[in-house]
Amino acid sequence: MENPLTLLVVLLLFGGGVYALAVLEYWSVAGQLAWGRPARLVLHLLLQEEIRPRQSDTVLYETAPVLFLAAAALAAAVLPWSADAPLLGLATGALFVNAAFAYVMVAMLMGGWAVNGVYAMLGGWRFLGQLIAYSMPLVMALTATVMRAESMLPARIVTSQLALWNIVYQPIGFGLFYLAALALAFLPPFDFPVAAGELAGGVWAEFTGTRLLLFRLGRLLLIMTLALAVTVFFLGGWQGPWLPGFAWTFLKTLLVAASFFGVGRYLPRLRYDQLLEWSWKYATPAALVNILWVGILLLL
Amino acid sequence: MLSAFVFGARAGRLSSWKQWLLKTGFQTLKVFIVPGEDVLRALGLELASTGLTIARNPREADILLITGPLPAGLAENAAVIFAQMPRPRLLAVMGELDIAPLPAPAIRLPLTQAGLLALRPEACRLLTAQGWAPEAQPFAPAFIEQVIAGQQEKGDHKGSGSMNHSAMEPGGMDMEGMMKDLDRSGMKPPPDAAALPVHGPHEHHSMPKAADKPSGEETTNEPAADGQHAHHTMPPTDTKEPPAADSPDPGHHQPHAAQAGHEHSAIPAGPMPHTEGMDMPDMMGDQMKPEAGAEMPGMDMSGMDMGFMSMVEMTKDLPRSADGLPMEASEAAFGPFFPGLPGGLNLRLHLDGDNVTKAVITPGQPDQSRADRLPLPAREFAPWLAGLDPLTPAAYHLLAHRALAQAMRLPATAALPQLIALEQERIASHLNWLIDFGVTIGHAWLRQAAEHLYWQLRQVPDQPAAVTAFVRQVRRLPLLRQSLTGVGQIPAPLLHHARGPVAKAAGISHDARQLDPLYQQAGFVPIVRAENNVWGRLQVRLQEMLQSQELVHRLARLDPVSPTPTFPTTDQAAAGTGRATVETPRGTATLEVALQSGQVTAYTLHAPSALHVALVNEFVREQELGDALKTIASLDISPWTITA
Amino acid sequence: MKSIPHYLLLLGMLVVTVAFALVLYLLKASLGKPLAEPGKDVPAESGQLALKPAWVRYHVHYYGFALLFLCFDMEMAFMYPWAVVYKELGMTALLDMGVFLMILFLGLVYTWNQGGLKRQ
Amino acid sequence: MTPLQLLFLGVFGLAAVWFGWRVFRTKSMVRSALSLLAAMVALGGMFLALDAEFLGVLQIMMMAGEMSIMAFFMMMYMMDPGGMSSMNMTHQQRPAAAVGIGAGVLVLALALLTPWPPAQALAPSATQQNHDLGIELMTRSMMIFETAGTSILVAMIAAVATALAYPQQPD
Repeated sequence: MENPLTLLVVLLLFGGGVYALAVLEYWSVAGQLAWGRPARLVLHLLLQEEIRPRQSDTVLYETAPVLFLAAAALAAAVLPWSADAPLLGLATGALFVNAAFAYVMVAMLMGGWAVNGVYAMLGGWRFLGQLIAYSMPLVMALTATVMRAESMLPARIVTSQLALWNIVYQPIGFGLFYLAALALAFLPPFDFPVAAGELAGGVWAEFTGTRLLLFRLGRLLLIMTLALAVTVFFLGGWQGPWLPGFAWTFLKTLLVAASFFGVGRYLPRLRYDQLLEWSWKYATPAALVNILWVGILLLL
Repeated sequence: MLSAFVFGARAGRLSSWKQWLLKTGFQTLKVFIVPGEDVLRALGLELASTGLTIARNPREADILLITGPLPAGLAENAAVIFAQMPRPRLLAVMGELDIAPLPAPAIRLPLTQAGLLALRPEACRLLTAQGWAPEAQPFAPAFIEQVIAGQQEKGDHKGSGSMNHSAMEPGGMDMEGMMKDLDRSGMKPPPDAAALPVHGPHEHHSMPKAADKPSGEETTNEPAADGQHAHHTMPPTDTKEPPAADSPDPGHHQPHAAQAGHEHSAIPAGPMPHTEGMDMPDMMGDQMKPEAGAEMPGMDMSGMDMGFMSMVEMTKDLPRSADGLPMEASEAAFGPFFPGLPGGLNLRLHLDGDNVTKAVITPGQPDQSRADRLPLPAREFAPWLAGLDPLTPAAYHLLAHRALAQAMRLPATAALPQLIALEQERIASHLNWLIDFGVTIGHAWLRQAAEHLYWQLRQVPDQPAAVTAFVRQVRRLPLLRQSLTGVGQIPAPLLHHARGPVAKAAGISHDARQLDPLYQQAGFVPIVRAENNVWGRLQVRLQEMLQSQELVHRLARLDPVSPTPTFPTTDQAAAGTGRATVETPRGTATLEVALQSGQVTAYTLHAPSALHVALVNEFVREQELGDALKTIASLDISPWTITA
Repeated sequence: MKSIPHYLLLLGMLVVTVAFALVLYLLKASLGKPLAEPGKDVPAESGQLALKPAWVRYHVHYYGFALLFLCFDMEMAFMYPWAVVYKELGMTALLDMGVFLMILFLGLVYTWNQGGLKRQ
Repeated sequence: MTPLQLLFLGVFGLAAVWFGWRVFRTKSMVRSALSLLAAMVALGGMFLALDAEFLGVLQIMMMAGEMSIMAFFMMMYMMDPGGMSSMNMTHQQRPAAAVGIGAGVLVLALALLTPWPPAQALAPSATQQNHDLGIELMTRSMMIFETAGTSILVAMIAAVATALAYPQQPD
C-alpha cells in the first residue's frame, strides 16, 4: 500500500493469475490450453439473455453472485504479496480470511435456494454439508500456524517461516489445509454443488449471463485466493532467493492453483456425506494432533 | 433463412457494436445434443474436432443439435430444452427428421462427419449476421402453453381435485387418480388389486418379509405402463431403519384431528421406511401434496382451525425416512437429457432430501415412422432392426439375420465378419459407456482417455496395445475402486434379471456366446467376477474389451477362407417363425420373427435393457443421489430397445 | 485508531464489487431485454417442465454433523486468542487447552458412539 | 470516538435493527434465517466500528455457519418453508407483542440505567487486544474458559441425545 507501483504490480499479477487460472481450469476439463477462451467467454456471457427463474426469491437471487465475488475478493485483500506490499495488514487477518470464506458458502446456499428448482436446492444444501466437513480441518490447521507466529497477522505468519516453511514444520496441517481448500472451492473431486454428472450444473445452472459471469469470476478469484492462502500460511509466502517477493508469491500461488486443478483430473467425485464422515472421524482428530505436535515443537 | 431464426435471435436491432461482440464472443459455442452424446458417438460423429463443446444443461447451450432418433415424446422434451435455452440460440438438425413441435431448424446438415464439421462455421456466421433481429418471436409451442395454463388453473382452484401431474409425466397418472378417489370415499385399496393385472409374461416374486410389518405395506403398485416388468416384494435391505415398534416419532399415536374430508384409513399408521413399502410411501406423498404443490401437505385449508397448528399433527401421515423424520418428498426428472446418462432415458427420481427413495424409468414412445413400415420384406428387415438401437446396430443386425435364417429353415451359418463386427462393436459400446460414466462420476481423465481411445479404435479397430494400456491405467486410478465398490449391489432375488456385464459381475455366467460353435472353437469362456457392484461391472466391461480384442484375432484365424454366406432374401414363398439369440454388448437379446410369404409380419424382441429397467424400478432406493445415478449408469441401459 | 482505515478499505472493496456488478448489469441491459417465452423461466430439468415449486421441507441428512459443528465452532472462538499467546505462556497454555480439548473430544466420541457421525 | 466511528456505529446499528425486523416480516424460512445473519453481520460491523476487531470478525465468521444451519433446521421443521402460500403462520400475536415490547423496554432500561465505566479514550491496537484476550483467557478467566468447555460439552450431548434416535446397535 505504501508504494503505489508495487500495488499496481500486485494487482496486475493478481488479474493475470486469475486469467491464467481460467485457462488452466479449461485445461483440467478439456485437456487443452486455450489462451483466448476466457476473454471470449466473458463476451459470450455478456451477450446471452438473462433468464430469471419464475417463483424465485429475487433478493437472494440477486445477492448470491455479488456476495460470492465479494467474499473471494475480500479474503484476497488481507493476504500479503511481499514484505512491503500487504494490501491490508489486518491484525486478525487469519481469522478474517476464514470469515470471508464462510460467505462463499452463504452465497451458494442463497443461490441454491433462490432458484426454486430441485437441482439447485440439492446443490445448495450439499454445500452447507461440505462446509461442515471442511471447516474444522481448515481453521484448526490455520490455528497451528498462528501458534507458531504468535499473531494472526498474515505477514507475521510468513516471517515466522523464515527458518523452516510450515509445510515441513507441520505437514499434517498442510495436508488438511490443502484438502479443505479443494473442498472450499468445490473443485473436483469435491464439486458437489455444481456437479455436472449429478446435478447438471446444480446451483449455477439457473444463473445465466452476467450473474453466471460473476459466479465464475468469483470462483476463479476464490481459487486464486486459496492458493495464495496456502502459499502464505504454509509455503513461506514471498520468501525465496533472487526474485523479488511478489514474484515468488505469484509463482508459488500459480503452482498451487495448477496443482488444485491437476488433482481433480485423476479422482472420481466423492460423496459429500462420506467427506463429512472422514472429516469428523479422521481429519478433525488429525488436526488436533497437528496442534499438539506444533505445541510440543514450540515448547522444546 | 431469417425466417428460420426468428425463434432463436434476440429481440432488437443488430448494431455494428453488437455484431462485433457476437463475432468475438460467439467463437466458443456450446452444443446441447439431442438425444445424447452417446448416440452422436455411436453414429461416428466426433464433436471434439469441430471445436464445439458439450453443454451440460440448456442454460449454457448455444446450439441445440438434433441427430435423432427422435420419437414423438422425445421431440417434446427437446422442444422444452430449446425453449429454456437463452437467446441467441440456434437449432441444428442432422439428417432427415420430423422434429415438430420444434420450429424449422436454422441449420440442416447431412448426418456425416463432414456435416458436423460444417456446423461451427455456419453457426458462427448465422449468429454474427442475425444474433439480434427485430422480428424475433417467442417460441411458444401449444403443448408447453397448455401445461403451464393447466398448472396456473390448478393454482387458482386449490383443492378442486384436479391432477397433480402434467401431461409431461406419463405413468404417474392412473394410480394417483385412483388412489385419490379411493381416498375420498374412505375405501381401503384392496392389496395387490392394482398391481396384479399388469404382469404380462414375467414372473412375480414373493419374498419373505419382516415379521412386524403391517399387511398393508405389502401392496405393490406399479403404473400400468410397466406392464412388461416383473414385480418383487423385497425383504428389507437397509439395516439402518428402525423397527416399527421402536418408532422415535411421538405423533403417530395421537388421534386424527383437524382433517375434515380426509380420512387416511387406507394407510397404515406407523413408520414406513421406503425400503419396505414399495410405492406406498410415495403415493402417500402425492396424496398429501395435492394440486399446485404450493399448498401445504396434509392440510385442508378450509377445514383447518387456524388458531394453532401442531407440526406433530400435521406431519403424522407423511412418509418417514430411515431416521423417522417426516419430510416432504420431491420428485425430479433426471432424464431424458441428463449429462452422463444415456440420451433418451426417461428417468424420474423421488427424493427425500438427497436420498433417492425411488427411481422410475418410463419407457419411451415407439418411433411411429418406424413401426408403420411393418410388414417388411425379409431383405429389409435386418437393416431395419439394426436402426432400432443406434448404440449397437451391428448386434441387432446379426440378431435379425439369424432369426430370419431360422425362419427360412436355412442352416444357421455364422458369418465370421459379422461376429468380428459384433466384437468390435462390443469394445466400442463399452468405451462409449465409459465416456458417459466418466461424466457421472466426475472423472475428467477417464472421460478424455476413453474418448481418445474410442476415436482411435474407430479409425483402426485393431489396436490391442492401446486397449491393454488403457485398461491397465483405468484399473490403477486412485480412489476409483473405493468409491465404486460399495455402490449398486443388486439384491440376490433380483439377480436373475441381470444380463450381460451386470450379470457376469455378480457371478452369473450368462452369455449366449457360450452356445455358439464358432465361439467355442475360438475358446470363448465368459468373464465372471464375484463383485456385484458398480466396480465389478466396470471391471467386467474392461475385461470384456480385452477379451473381445483377443476374440477378434482368434475368430479371424479360424477359417480365413470361409466366404460370407449369401443370404437368400429373395425367396418370396418363405414362411415360418424363427428365433435367435445374440449376446449384445448389454447382454443377451432374443428375437422372434414371424415370416409370411417373404414378409416379416411380426416380431418380438427381448432386449436386456428392458430387464434392467425393471431392476432399476425395483431396487434403486434409499441411496444417496450420486450413488443412485452411478448405479443406474452402471447398468448401461439402452433407452431405444425399451419402448412401451 | 489505525485499524479503522483498514476497515474502510474493506468496505470500499465491497462497494467496488457491487459497483462492478452494477456496471456489468448496465452493460447487459444496454444489449436488450430477454424475450418472454412460455417455459423459458421454468428451472431446467433435463427436458421436462418442472412446474412444481422445489421449496419443500427438504430432508437434510447431515444434521448430526451440523449439531457437532455448532459446538466445535464455538470452541474455535477460544482457540484463536489462545494460539496467539501460546508461545508466551508455554506449558500453562498447553495444559489449559489440553483439558478444554479433552472435554470437547468427549463430545465427539459421544456423538460417534451414538451414531451421529453418519448419514441419518 | 471519532465522528466517523459514530457514523458507522449508527449505520450498522440501524441496519441490524432493520434486518432484525425483516426476520419476522417474511414468510420464507430461509430468507428469515439469512435476514438474521445479515443482522448479525451488522452487529459485527458495529464491533469493528468500535475498534473491537477480534469480536467483530469472530461474529461475522461464526454466524455464517450457524445461521445457515439454523436456516435448514427452520426449513425442515416449519410448514411451507418457501412461504409460497398466503397463509399466516403466526399465532398468539397479542401476547407475543406484549412480551416483545416488555423485553425491549427492559433491555433499553438496562442499557440506559447501568452505570457504565467511563469510555477509554484510545482503544488498544487490534494486535494488543488479541494478545490481551489470550492472556486473560489463560490466566484470570481460566476457570470461566474451562466452564465454557464443559457447557459446550453439555450442549453437545443434549443436542445429540435429543436429535438422534437411540442406536439399536452402537457402531
